[in-house]
Amino acid sequence: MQALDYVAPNNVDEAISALADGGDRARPLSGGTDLIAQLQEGRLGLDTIVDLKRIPELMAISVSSDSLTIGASVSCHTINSNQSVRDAYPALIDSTHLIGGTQIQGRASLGGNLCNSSPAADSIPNLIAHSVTCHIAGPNGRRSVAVEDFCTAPGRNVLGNGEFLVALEFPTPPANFGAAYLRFIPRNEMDIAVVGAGASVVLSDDKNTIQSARVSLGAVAPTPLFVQEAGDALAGQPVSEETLATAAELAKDAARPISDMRGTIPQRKHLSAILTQRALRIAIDRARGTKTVDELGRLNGHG
Amino acid sequence: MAKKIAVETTLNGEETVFLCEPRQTLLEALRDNLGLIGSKEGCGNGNCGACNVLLDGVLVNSCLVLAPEIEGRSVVTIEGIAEDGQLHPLQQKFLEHASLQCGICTPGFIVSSKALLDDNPSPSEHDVRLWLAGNLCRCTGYDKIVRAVLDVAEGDA
Amino acid sequence: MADTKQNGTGQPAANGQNGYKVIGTRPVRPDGVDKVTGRAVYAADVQMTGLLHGFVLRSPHAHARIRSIDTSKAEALPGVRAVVTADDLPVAEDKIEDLGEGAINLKYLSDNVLAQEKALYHGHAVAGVAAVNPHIAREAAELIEVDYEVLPPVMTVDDALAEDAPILLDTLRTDKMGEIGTEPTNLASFFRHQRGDLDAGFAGAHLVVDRTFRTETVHQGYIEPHAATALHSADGQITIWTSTQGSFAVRGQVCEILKIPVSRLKVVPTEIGGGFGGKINVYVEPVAVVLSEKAGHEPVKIVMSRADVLAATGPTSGSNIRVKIGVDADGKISAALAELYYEAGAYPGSPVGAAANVSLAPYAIDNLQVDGYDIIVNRPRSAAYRAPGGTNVAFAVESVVDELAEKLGMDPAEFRVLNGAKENDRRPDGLQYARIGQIETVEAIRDSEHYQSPLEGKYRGRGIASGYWNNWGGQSSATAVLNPDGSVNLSEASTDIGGSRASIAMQLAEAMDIEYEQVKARVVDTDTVSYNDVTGGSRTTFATGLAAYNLGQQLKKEMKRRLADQWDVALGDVCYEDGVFSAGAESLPFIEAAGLVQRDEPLMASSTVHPQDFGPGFSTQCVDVEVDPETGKITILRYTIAQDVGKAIHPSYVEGQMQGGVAQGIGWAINEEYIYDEEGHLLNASLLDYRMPTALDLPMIETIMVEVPHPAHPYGVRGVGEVNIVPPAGAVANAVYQATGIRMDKLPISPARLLEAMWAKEAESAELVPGDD
Amino acid sequence: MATVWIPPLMRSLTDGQQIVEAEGESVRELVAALEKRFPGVADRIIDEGRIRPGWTVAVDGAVQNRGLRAAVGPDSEVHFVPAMTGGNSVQV
Repeated sequence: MQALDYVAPNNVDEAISALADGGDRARPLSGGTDLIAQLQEGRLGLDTIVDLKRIPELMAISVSSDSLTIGASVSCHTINSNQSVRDAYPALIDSTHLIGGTQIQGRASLGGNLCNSSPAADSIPNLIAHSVTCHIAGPNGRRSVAVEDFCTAPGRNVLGNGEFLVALEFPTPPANFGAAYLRFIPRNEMDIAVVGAGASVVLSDDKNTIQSARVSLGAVAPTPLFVQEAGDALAGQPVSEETLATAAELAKDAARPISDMRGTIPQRKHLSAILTQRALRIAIDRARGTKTVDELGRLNGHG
Repeated sequence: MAKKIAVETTLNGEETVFLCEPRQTLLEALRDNLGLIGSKEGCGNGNCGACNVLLDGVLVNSCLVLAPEIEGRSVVTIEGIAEDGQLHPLQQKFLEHASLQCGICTPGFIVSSKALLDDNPSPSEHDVRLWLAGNLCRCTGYDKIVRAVLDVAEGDA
Repeated sequence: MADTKQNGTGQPAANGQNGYKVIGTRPVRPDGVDKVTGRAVYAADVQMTGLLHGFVLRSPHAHARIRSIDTSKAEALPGVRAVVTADDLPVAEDKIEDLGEGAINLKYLSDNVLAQEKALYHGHAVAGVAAVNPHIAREAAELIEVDYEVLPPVMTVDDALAEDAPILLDTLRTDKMGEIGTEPTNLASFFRHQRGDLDAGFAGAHLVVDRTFRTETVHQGYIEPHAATALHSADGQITIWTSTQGSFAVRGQVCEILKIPVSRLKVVPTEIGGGFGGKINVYVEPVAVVLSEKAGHEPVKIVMSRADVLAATGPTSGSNIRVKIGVDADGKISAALAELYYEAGAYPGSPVGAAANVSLAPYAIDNLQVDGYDIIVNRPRSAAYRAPGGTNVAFAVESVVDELAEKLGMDPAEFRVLNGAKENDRRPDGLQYARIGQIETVEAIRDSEHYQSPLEGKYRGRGIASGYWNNWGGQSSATAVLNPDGSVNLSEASTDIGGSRASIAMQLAEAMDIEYEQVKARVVDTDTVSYNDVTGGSRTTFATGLAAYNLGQQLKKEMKRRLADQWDVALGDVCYEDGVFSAGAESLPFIEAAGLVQRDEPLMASSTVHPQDFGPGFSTQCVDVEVDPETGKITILRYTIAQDVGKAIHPSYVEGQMQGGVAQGIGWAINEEYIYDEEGHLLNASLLDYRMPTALDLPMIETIMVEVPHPAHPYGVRGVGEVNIVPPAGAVANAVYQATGIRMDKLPISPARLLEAMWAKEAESAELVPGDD
Repeated sequence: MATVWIPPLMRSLTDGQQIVEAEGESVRELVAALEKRFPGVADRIIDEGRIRPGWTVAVDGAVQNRGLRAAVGPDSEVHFVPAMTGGNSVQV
């Protein structure tokens, strides 16, 4: 690994100035599960690592009546251990339980997963399904971005020079809301998604009609893909396998994957439909309050 | 050569100060700077679990932690699992069940299993397999490892 | 009569069986506590004063001529102490030597350690650096300028044998069992086993199945990367501390590469974190030695990264295999043909010879032909991997056997019983079997609760497969020192990868009728005992165990002689029974006798063995799978292995070998493979994308130890380490067929491949049934 | 007379015979006897005074460590086959 300076600011302002001092050879560090691995491989030309985990705002989970805010550096383990998050956002736990193994979850954060901006990131389709807002700080002050607009290319995102992610805000789910994230991997753990699918629905009070829906895919485009047309097609439709199949086909059409060592174009197109449909089923079951643990387990290979 | 910095930490229950370069991982610092060779490097990028340690009680890959990050924190390694000169029940059961063949992955498995039982004292077989999925073993097929962990869990219950 | 027993709870048993006191029990291994507390010293754990850290620069190209190497910038970097290239190694002869682990061309051996004229695979070592810390060593390596002329890569059997194929090794000529070809080629050797009348056998067959198969390159996947520390002392003495399956194999190779006498080199084996055949060849050891010398006789440690381990060590061959088998109307095999094309990697030496013997070994066949081709390609030089070559060919043969049984309407187990090889039948190379247990392993599976229980559910299937491994004897040396307190220090040189110190000590304890705890077994260096072959070939518990048995006999005999002298009785009057020596009125427990017999003179024994009558191993396995029809993913629901283990010395470690081999075989079957791009770059050199099974990918693996004692070992030991990996891929493929109706002819049966095969089958049936769209 | 199984690739030297009988109390004597009847055989089996590297001789089902010096009985069956060891087999 190349020689580095390490700084651990105690608040957002200190972090802003540390990053400003380091310029484009400084990089923020959260869980480090991507960053340190890349440093080990010698892939990054960096001089300074700015560890954000001493900043209380980035390490906090706070719940208000409108939203849940998770600091960008909060580890998956911390999220998984938070009972109120588990209860209110079961779909979020789908992702935080899937990122790496247990020991990766001890460090990896949603903010890091997002800022690494891999097209295959396991949290991002889920964040899109949850309509998350990204709160960013930087030398020019603070700003917010919808999560579906955050990533711009593989490994690239909207963060400008000296900017970093502070927190992710999840709007409080409306009544009859359900969401789910599924991915397909060859093993049952410790893999990069061949395809990932996040879905959320809001059902009518009788829980037989889909009022609105959001569908998002991972690993089928240069960035995690918000498939708005799939959600739009579901809005106002009755809950039925046919409806879901239509959305699944739209997701498949939207997918524009490449063939690489982890998957082929036909396989990824096909899985886009399969996983969308399966994720929607679970989201609907959750919205209806039906148990889905068994199916979830099987689909995620935890069965 | 890069400048070294001093890090104060609690290592296996002892207040410890050591010097490291900021680019050193916790794994490298443990092994080369502190002489604790029990944490092993199998992959260097978080995919095998042989270097697992507890950081403030949470299971992490020490190859994916920079040494300066542990300033003011507590680290428990395989060397800190046995207490008062007695093998931890997991260590004892790994021996009795022949849960190790070459033994290189064993420290990581024992640290991970301890974290599991701290979190969930009575896991199912599935719970054990899921929790340990980040620890690779190439010798045993995991059968005897899972049995040892379940045996300890049952013993605690 | 076979003694069959099921795996119990894994609880330590109180007593052995069949009249044994120690054999058959499950004691804790001598190195156990160090390994569960983190104290055990593996290769990368070696520390010493003044230690320098090495790094090896590797070729970014699969096939390239090295025009020049400029190391000046690296040498100028502060903290760098030495830089070496192939020019720092003595010129190696283009000559074949038998180094005890197989015949080897010395030039190839040397060139693989540091590339001379050509880099022959992505990851081929081209230079080494020693510096004051590993970070600087790596930075320096990046400053080395290598001028490559990039050549087209040759990646597969088909590439290599194509008419206008680029030639990897200019001097290579095909060796057809001593008949040497005249033209440059990538076909290193060809051989054939043949007996009976193949044409007649096929002509008279009621049914013939003829299929071709492809398997991809896989790695042994030991969790400990290769590492070595070398000290080239100012007095010329050299010591290497390394993780190896054979310290003497390292000594032999390093001495040949560096052209030094064995008296100058001591190899100290550290604890070893897995090998599976991959830690026999040397890689970084000679580089560390020359770096140490050049750095002013300071010790140099080189630890390979995981990426380097995958890119430059180990793998076993990918292969193209054709299998054709004919049967008569009763289901008896009338003729069989196997053609095996194995990719050796960059230098000759694939395991195709062993594969040929595995191929049809479980079956009694009169008319048979097996052809073997050893082919070089721009991949890492292949190394042994647990029953080398066996898994590839058993996948092919067992798939064809399953298809034959199905077409005959026979139960696949009954087919294997009907055709099973037994004593006096011949293996593929023509040698006659002594007492073997193939049919017993099939019967154990057939009669198992697993095989007898129904498997219900859509997309679920059950498959079985058999496998053979030759095993090995090899040479072993050991010494035993009797301590006055009745304990025995056993020194042996078989590095302990899976509890062999325990299983060898147990045989000494049994032979001497003392407690296991009285034997202190340790693995020693090459200066301490005589030559000892590798821990490999499933030989250690058999052959080194035999040496330990001999030590016990010698010590007992000498103790009797000295007691006769002490007691002034005839030697023939001294008895030893139940741990007590006696003669007439005299009687002395072993522990006290140990002191008495050494009053005048200490007592130790040494034993060297080279058994040539080693018993082969067979295994039959049964697996249930479920296939996700929408994703092609295979879930292993249940797995049972029956293996002829001869006699299980330490049953827990025998079960462990069986379970471990199955786990590796399952990985090979469903996910593991080397993935290259068009230019021959290895894309998946990490444990993220080289997908070995995790705990969540496997069920418990049920073991049935079939004990057909090997007649030529005092305790009936057969090697148990390898045959278990032979059947899994075939068994899984056969189960996938039951689940999906698809016979997969490629390994691994990855989700993407199986999904595509299911689509193809759907498309086919859509064509066959018009309108059914 | 011992029975010798001729490797298929050498049968051009033995007029296509798979199995021949030959006299000799050791493998070396046996090869010498074969060489008299089938010139060229010895060259294929022996290299620098020993069994060709990568190959081995088996007598009565057992691979012989002593190679050319191995004893052969009057009813022995002798095979020349690729060697298999703990490592890979044919490393020529």
